[in-house]
Amino acid sequence: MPLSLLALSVALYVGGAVASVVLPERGASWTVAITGGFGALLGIAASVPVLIDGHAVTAAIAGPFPFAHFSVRLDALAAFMVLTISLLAAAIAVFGAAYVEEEYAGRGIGAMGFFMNLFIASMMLVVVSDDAMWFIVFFEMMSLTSYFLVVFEQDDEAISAGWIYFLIAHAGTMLVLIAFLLLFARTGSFDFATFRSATLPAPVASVIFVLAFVGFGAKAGMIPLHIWLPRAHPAAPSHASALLSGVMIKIGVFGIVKVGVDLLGAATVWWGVAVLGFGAISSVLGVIYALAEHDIKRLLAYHSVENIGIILIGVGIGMIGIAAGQPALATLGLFAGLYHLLNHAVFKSLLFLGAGAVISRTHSKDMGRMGGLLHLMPWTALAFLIGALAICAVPPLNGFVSEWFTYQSLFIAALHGSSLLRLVAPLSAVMLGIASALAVMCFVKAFGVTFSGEPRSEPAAAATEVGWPMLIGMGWLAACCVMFGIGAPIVAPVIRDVAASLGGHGIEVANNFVVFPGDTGIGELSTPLMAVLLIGLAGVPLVITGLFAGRRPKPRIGAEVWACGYAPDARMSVSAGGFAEPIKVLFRPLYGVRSWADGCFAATRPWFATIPASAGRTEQYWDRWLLAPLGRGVQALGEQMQFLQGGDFRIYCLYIVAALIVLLAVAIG
Amino acid sequence: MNAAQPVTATASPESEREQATRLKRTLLHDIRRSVYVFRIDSGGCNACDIEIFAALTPVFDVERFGIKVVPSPRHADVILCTGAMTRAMRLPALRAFDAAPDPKIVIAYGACGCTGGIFHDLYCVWGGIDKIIPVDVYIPGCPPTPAATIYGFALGLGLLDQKLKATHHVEAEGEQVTVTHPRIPYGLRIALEREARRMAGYRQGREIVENFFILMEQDDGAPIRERIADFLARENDPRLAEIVHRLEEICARGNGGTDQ
Amino acid sequence: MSVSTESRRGTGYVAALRQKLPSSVLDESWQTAEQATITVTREALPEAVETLYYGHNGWMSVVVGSDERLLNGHFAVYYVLSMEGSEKSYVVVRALVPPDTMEFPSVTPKVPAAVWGEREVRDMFGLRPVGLPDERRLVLPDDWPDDLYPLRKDAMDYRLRPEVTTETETYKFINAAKSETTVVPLGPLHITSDEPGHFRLFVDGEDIIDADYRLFYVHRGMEKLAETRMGYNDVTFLADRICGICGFTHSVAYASSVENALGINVPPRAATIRTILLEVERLHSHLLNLGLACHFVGFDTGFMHFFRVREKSMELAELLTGSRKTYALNLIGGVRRDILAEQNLRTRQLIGELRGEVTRLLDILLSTPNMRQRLEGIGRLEKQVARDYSPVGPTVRGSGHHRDVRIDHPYAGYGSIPVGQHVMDGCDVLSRTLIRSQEFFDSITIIEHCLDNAPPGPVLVEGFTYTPHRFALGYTEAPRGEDIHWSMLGDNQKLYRWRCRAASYNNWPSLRYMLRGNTVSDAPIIVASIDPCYSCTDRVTVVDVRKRDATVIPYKEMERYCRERTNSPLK
Amino acid sequence: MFKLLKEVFRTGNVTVRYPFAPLPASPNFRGKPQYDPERCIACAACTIACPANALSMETDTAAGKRTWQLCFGRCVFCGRCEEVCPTGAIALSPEYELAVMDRADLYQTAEFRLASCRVCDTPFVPKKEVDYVIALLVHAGLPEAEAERRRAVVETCPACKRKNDVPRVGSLGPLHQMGMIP
Amino acid sequence: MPGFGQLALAIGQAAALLLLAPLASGFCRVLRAKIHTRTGPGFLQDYRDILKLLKRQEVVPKGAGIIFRAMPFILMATLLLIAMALPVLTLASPLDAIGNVFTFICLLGLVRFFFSLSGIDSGNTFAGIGASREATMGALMEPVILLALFVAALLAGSTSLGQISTSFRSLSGGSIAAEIAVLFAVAFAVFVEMGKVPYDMAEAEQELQDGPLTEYSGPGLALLKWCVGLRQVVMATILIGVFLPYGAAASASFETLLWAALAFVAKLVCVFLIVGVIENSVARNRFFLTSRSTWAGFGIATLALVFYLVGL
Repeated sequence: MPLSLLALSVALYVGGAVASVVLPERGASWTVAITGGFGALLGIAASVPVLIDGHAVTAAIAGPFPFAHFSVRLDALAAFMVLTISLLAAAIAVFGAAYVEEEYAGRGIGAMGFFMNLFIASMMLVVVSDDAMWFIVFFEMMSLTSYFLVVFEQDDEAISAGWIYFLIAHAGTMLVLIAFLLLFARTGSFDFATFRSATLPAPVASVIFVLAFVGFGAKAGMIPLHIWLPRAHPAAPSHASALLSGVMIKIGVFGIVKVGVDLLGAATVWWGVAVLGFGAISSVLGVIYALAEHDIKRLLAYHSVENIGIILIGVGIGMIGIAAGQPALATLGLFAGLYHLLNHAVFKSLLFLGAGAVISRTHSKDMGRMGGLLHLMPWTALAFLIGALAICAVPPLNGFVSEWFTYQSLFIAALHGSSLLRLVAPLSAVMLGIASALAVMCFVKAFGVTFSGEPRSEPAAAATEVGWPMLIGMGWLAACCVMFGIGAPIVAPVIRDVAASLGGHGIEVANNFVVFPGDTGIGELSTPLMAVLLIGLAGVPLVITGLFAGRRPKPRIGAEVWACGYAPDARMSVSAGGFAEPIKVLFRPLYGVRSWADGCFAATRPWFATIPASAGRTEQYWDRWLLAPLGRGVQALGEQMQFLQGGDFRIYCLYIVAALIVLLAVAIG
Repeated sequence: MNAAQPVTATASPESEREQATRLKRTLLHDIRRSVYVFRIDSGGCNACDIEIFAALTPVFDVERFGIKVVPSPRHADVILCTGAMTRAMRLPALRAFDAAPDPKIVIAYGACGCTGGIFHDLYCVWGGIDKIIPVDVYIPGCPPTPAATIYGFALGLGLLDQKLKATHHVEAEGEQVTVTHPRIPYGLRIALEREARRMAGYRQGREIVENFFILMEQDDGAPIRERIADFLARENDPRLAEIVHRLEEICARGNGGTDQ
Repeated sequence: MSVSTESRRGTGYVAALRQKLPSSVLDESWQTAEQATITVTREALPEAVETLYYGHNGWMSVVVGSDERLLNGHFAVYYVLSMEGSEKSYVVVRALVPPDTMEFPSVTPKVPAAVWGEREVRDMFGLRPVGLPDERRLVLPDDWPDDLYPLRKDAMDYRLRPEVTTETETYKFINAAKSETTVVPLGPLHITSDEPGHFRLFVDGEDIIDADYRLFYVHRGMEKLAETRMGYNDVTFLADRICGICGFTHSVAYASSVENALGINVPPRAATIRTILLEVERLHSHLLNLGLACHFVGFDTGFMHFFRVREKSMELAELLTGSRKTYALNLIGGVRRDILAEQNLRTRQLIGELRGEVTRLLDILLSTPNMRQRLEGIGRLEKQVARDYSPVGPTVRGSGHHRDVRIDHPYAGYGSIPVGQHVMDGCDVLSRTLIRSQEFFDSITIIEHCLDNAPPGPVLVEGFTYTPHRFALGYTEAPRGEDIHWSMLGDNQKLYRWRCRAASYNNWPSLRYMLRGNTVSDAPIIVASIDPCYSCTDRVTVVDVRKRDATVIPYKEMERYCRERTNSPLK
Repeated sequence: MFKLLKEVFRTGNVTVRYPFAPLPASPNFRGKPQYDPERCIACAACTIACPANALSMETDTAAGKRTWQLCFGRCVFCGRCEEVCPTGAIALSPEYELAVMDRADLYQTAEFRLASCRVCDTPFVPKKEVDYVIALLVHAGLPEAEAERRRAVVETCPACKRKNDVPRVGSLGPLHQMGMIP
Repeated sequence: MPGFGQLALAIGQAAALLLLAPLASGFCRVLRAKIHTRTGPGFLQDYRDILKLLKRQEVVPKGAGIIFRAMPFILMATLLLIAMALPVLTLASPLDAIGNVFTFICLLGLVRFFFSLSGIDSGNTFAGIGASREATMGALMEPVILLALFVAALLAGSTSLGQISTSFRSLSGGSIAAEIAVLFAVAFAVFVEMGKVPYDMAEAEQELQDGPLTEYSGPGLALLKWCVGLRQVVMATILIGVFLPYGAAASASFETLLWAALAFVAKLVCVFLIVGVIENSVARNRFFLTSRSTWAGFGIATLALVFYLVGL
């Protein structure tokens, strides 16, 4: 039953995709919205039963390739992913219906719908594939469709972002492919079931894991393989960015879990440590880079790097737990990671949708040209605020709950783990702490500069609230943020089951409005109580001020901002760059900030000549040391390879023959 | 301006004033032991500001009365204005006045603040705070001393009574001014007074010459020289001795000595 | 007045100028033995000033504009240079500006230090310094009409208050930063500046990329007042109110400018009393600055303790002059109060206490853990910038230049008193602060020396002859640096033209360079480190080539309302 | 830090008790100008000397009155009035508690009667001033009768004097008693 | 979930801390005045100030939105929530479901988020810079406070504040050196979080004219002043309630609670005395050099971790 629902859902997406190309524009956008919406509902319907009863559902369908059956397995993890995808897809379908018509009318709505639907369908298929061959096929399909979404704007920025994305996505796929081929070489099958049961020598397993980790890590946007992410996500249309950041990068995490835990059984401790380490570093660096951004979507994209890091911390702890034979720790870690995966998907897509709504009104991605939208777009602002609070791990929203569990898993790891872990876990917790403190700063800036103060540009001053479909899309996700936070005692056991299906051991995480990491003695948390108390306590200052309300003159609203007696001026309100500048200075080495204070004092003779151009300029290392050589390398390689392009068709025939011979050799060998 | 809109927006000026009166009375009651002061220097010479600082610092310490200088006019209950209200400070002062919550007390501080002081009629001043914003308390002085400042605050808050009252004197019938020291010849007196001023300035000179006159007029039998010597011995001040000797010389030169 | 040729100091400079610009020097006159005024042709003005400034170690003291159409049919500009080479003297370069063109070549491109002076001349007289790179208003407020020049003799009555022309500020600020910056408005009503001035910091986060400022909020029009309502003797009381902190130095500078012009010899006792009070004022001012420095870096305890001790200097002033501030002590020809035994004793006692207290407080201050961190390397005024802008006082002495009027051009009683000179090379706030603290103890020594060696005799001369149209310079070393007054006497016992230039006026233009590259949190302490005195600076006012695009916001309305409420309900 | 605490303990509390206890200013303090209208001869010397125009005189010939006015709000406490006053009617006192709630309370006024010119009968000079001048003349040794004779000269307004061309009276201008030589 | 008694205790202690807060800040003002060698206001001055401000008009700048107006309410509610969950008089936290180190840290994040955001929302330059500083200080202090609490939790074997308090009372963590180092690290963090000189970066009066408080007036300012005091008291309570729980009641009887209350007040006075002396004898740090001392604090916390690991 779940599988047929799933199949129906995928069929709806594909059908919608095809229809979208065929139908006229207006029809296309609605078709996509309707098929997407129903597809998402069917996806939810398919996944929920599996999540509740916890039994995997499988099916094998004959495919054209004799060596790889198209087998489908909807287990707890897959169902969890399908649910995540579907929750978002539903919101995006509703949002997109209005959004594309407003923003992309006449610019290929049909094509966009086509790629969107195929993109969602391919992601669904990736997570349920139980066969390496098909996994790769859908994985590649996902990359391709998303590539087209990235380059959709067709401007320089999008094309260059698309190019980098294409490069890294395929480099990643290549590594994953090699990993699977190595497994295939050992087992002779592309079937995941075979992989699971295979026993591999430790070095081989490690090589496979490393290949898959790097390959999927690239997809997930883990540092240092993140460089495509802050370029590609902002370039895409906002609702596509929501999907890219909300789920696609999670497919990378899913891949790591799939290969590392599900297929290889997290054989060695250092795998988990590596995942944990990369996670911790990603979490801090991601947010630090986010702080330097003025472009709201790039800022959100960098936050995806951060949150992938947080998810990986949980996953890493889980893998360590499995490898070290501490199933409680394993389950807790995976649970924290998966919980955060779901939460991040929800609030990040919410934020991207909010950003999309704002951009559609201000026609700029630069936060410096926004401002004052709190009055003009109050509902969008509220939704964005909820998303921002959630991503900052502010109680009692969902981001807080999953980060709380991440901290707890680190704590238990430090308490009961090996001596290495006893050192690594506290430090990871510190990095996580820095990341969340900086996230607070970053979202204060993002929300403040975008929505608060006075409008900083004419379009911003003329902005109006977006239409109801977009508000419903955002509202749905905002509601999810609140539900997954306050409803943690209900949600947690479900995700715990998913984690337990991987980690092998169930732990108690919730009881009676309280969640806890296995043992209430370690620590407990009650978000419902917190919510009730916060609301109740807000009554205290209300009563205090209310007591004197009669004694006070009426408030005076709209007084001039106090600028020390001078005429206030829009340039006096804090700017996106200025707000985060202290961090740039304090973390100077991480940004590679160089101060530019040229010609300051030579300036006196030639009257008002040049003076310091700016306090500092950010030059990120990754671009300099990773992207630039990579780009240069590929280009050089391409130039080297040009000799192959003889232009003679006989030479191409020769290539085909050679390829066949190699394939035969591999097949026989 | 939208200060006190609740009052201005709808009400007529008459009831506006009444309401403002009522509000201010309540305010005075409320801020009796907690006064937040925002300082506006509307073009003063700094002396007033220095004395305000002096009032804040240990020797006078106005914080003991709950008076505190605040950095933002939004916190202010009292606006303390110094300076003659220069043209350039009109807008900043109005902005600050507007920025403060209603109602508020305005204190004009120093001669310039009260009326424009020595600058009262210049082209680039408006001549006093009350030309631009309504003033409730005036603290004269150039500059007022910290004690005068404390007194002014206490007065404004209704803790002390006002000492200075407008007075008007009308010349009475037969009012006449008598000549002082009638026994000293007029010419000598003028010469002594001049010399004393030349030697010790108008104030100390006057004091010295008054003492000298008293010595001259004393008729206890002893010769004047001895009386002066006694006086100088009592005072034990070489500079005073020098001056008094000069005066003696003039006396010696002749009573009617009018030469310069 | 005739000054005997052999007693003249500074003849070398005049000769050098004659040699360099043989046909351009039109006239030479000597006001005192060390004040020469050289009239040059208009065209040669920039070169003449540059020759003296960079060629002969001259420092720009002040630029004086004067409407001399009643005397010789022309406007005149005077560039006063303090010559600090081998011969210490003042050389004034004068050029006449014809009333038909009202133009003269700007000196600023060659000597940056002239910039404010020329902007001011532009404001007050409508003369146009051709080639002046910065033609914004300096002194006059933004709402002043464009073509009304207050100091022209035929312009207006001193009481004329023209209609307001704009209801918002229109000053254009210069920001040379190339990257995006936020504006931080510091003032005119900022908690740390006890006086109004608007500093506009262009910042990137906390870093100051560039800074510009609009001062002269305190411009009241004193110079016009001195030429109109007041008699020349009353101006000493006006000069007292140029600045509440260093008013007395202004008063002395003014009085000595008139005394120099009229050839009056102040009695030695009066000169000594002036010296004592000048040093009392320095005691007070340095204590104030040290206290405020503590305040601005958040060390309020230091602030409170310095101000507690400062009360003793206030008591001293009250004892000697009858008032804690605004001493009202000077008359042309002497002083109004003597120091008798009682005051003498109490003064000694008070300065003794001060010496002990301040020694302890400075010790506490310098051993406060993060004090040095706040002061060291902050607000650097490079030596060359200092040379270009002619700052004065501890500001320039903190950048390694030996300038002190008390030593270079002794006045009042300083000729016979050993004055220590404190110069440091740190160029930063710390250097300036340390110089002030050392000078504090010097002042105590000077006061003691003066009390010990006070000469006998009168404190006032009377009966001098008043001669119209004489002019001369008067100068003092205020706590903040050189104050200079240029007075020309008029008929009717009134001044014809009075130009007073406070120490801060010369220190402001280089402030921009001190602010750049520091952070917002350092801005107050940097501004305080030049110990600025806004009111000094602002006695007069700038006109800019601005657009008339001012938007009208309802200030008129606001003002109306305020006026209506003048019937304050409290009455 | 310990140096500071030592200093704090050494110094204790330095705050004065004012206003709970009086705080006298130094004896030479230049405070409120204390005006004794009975000793004032309305000669206007102070109003000329006052640099701030805090002192002013208004002559109302129609009503035969001269009004002297002191505005405490404008006074800069320089003491020039005290310095030039011929009769000691105004002197700076150590009083400093001058704050008021009403602007009108900042003004002190005194009204003096004018004596009329003997020739044209226009009021022009304060009566008290004339009396004082005569008293001085007597003090300077002039016989009483001669002094009274001179009153006629003093009570002639400048315009009439010029008209009458009385040569010797010029030096007896009513405004220059201070330097008057009999 | 907490029982009725615990809930009552939680509400009681939050109310007590709320009422105590102006007294504590009044105490600071008096102490400050004494160090300035002046008389100073009375201990009750802050009550008078707050009461007065509650009666003053509220002025809201143009452009400021709901965040600006709601912030004081959110701030007070959050601080009260923290106050409810702290072990104040008892060794255990009255609300275990909230009294947890990670929850505590995240609640501080909530405070910081709205405090900073209101600074930007007001549209004032100085408020904006203050907001930026507040957020930066958060990022600088997070490692110190997190690691210190983490080690404390490790020593106690639980992240519950009540458990940590119990463990510190009985010194059962097994590593005295680590406990002492934790105590110092927490003391440092608490001092910084109290926002006193030299770390009063966000509200630096002379530099930023009160930072985010600049635009507040009337009741908003009253609540904020109260919250500033409450935050200081809450921070001090973290130190004395959790890490110096001497005198705290192990069981909740009336008599023990009374003694615990006395002990608590005595400890609070000591903390404010020390804090007052420190804040009045130093200058404010240069903002960009603040990280030096926070890294030193982190060093102490790391030392605690090392001590714990080697079991010293």
